Amino acid sequence: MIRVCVQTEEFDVGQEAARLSRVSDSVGGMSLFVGQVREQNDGLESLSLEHYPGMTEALLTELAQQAHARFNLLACTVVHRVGTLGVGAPIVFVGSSAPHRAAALQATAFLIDRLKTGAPFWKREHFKGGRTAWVEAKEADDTAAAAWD
Amino acid sequence: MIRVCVQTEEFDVGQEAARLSRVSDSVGGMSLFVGQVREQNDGLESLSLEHYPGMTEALLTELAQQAHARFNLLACTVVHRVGTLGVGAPIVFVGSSAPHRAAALQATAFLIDRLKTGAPFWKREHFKGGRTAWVEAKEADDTAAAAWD
Amino acid sequence: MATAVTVLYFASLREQIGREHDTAPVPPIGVSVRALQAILAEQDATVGQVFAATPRLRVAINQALATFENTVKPGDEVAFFPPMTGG
Amino acid sequence: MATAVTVLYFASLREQIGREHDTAPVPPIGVSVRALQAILAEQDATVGQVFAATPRLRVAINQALATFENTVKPGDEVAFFPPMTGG
Repeated sequence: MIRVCVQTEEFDVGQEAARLSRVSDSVGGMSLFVGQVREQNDGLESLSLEHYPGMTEALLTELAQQAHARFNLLACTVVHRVGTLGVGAPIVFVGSSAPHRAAALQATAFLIDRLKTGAPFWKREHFKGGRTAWVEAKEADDTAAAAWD
Repeated sequence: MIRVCVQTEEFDVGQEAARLSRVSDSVGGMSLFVGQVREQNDGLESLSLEHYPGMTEALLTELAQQAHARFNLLACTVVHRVGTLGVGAPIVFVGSSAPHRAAALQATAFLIDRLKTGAPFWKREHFKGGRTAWVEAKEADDTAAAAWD
Repeated sequence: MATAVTVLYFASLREQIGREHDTAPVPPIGVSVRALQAILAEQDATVGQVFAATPRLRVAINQALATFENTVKPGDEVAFFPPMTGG
Repeated sequence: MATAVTVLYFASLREQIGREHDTAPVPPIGVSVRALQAILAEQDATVGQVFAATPRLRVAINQALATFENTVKPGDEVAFFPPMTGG
């Protein structure tokens, strides 16, 4: 089972977990990741997230299918929010379920590492006082994504 | 923040996630793992989980403290159920939150790998027809735990 | 029959160029993405400047990641954007 | 003043021995876990047989994992169990 959503609304971690859990009696482990807007004494107030409608869903689905096949998953889910998100707001949910824990843990790490640089989302930071800045792509993220090649 | 529970009741993944998320504005990533009772065409009906009261809580707390320090976590949670758990029932919840995703992902993998062989829980399988068997310790679990040395 | 491609700009490109899309005429046989960039820069010098000022510019053709050597034909949707920063 | 240790059995050990705990007298100076095992086996041959039949037997003293060379003193709580299978 593959579930991919791009949405402005907040997702429900409990509900997403329940979906991944109930997909089969063979589920032994479920690994979930949630990314959220972080403030590090830099006066960040919010992020605005822009994406490329259509292409985003297609690439996330492809990514989820890759994870499903590579790690023999029973289910995987990717939910990514767009729009304006305040500090502390959840941005992305990734989850995998598999018979054994190692596959689930690895699949979720793979999905979030690949999603960061491989799906058409762009973040803009809004700081106190009105300053804004596009988030720069990080080399560390490219390295993390490439480590799964 | 460290939270350790040993309980018979089911845990609420959404609530546990919310606790880990809200601990600080510096949380950028949160990694969660749920283990559940798996049936693999072997006629398993339930597991009964026995533990060593007192020692379990102490070892889980020590393990959580190790993860907190080693991965610079903002919070981590371990909830482990005991008693009789049917197929599909959640057994264990592990979660970590950190400023960045890599630390959270690694900490959660560390916690579940170490917990499997390092905390005094014992599982007994109950099959259709009344047969029961103690779950044997797996060498792969020792290897996974030792990989974090 | 289409004689042009639709061009989309995202994120900092959209902002610097000041609009979300352009159209550009291309021959039926198609042109490379690089040639399309030249056509767009001739239509509007700002576009050329923004392309030049964007390190690691990315391109997608019909919503699939592409290279600057790939061919673009009339009717295609071509998107330009900076490196992606999701998650 | 205590003159004995409390011994706990868990999981397959508890089941095979048929009870959850024993007590065993030890001298004030203490004895090794190995010596305690011998004392327990003398009290009840079944205990000795179960110890012998349990590969990778584990021991904890006062709720902390220990080795069979560690010393056990009167008043201590000593637990024997098979490898742990949590998670």
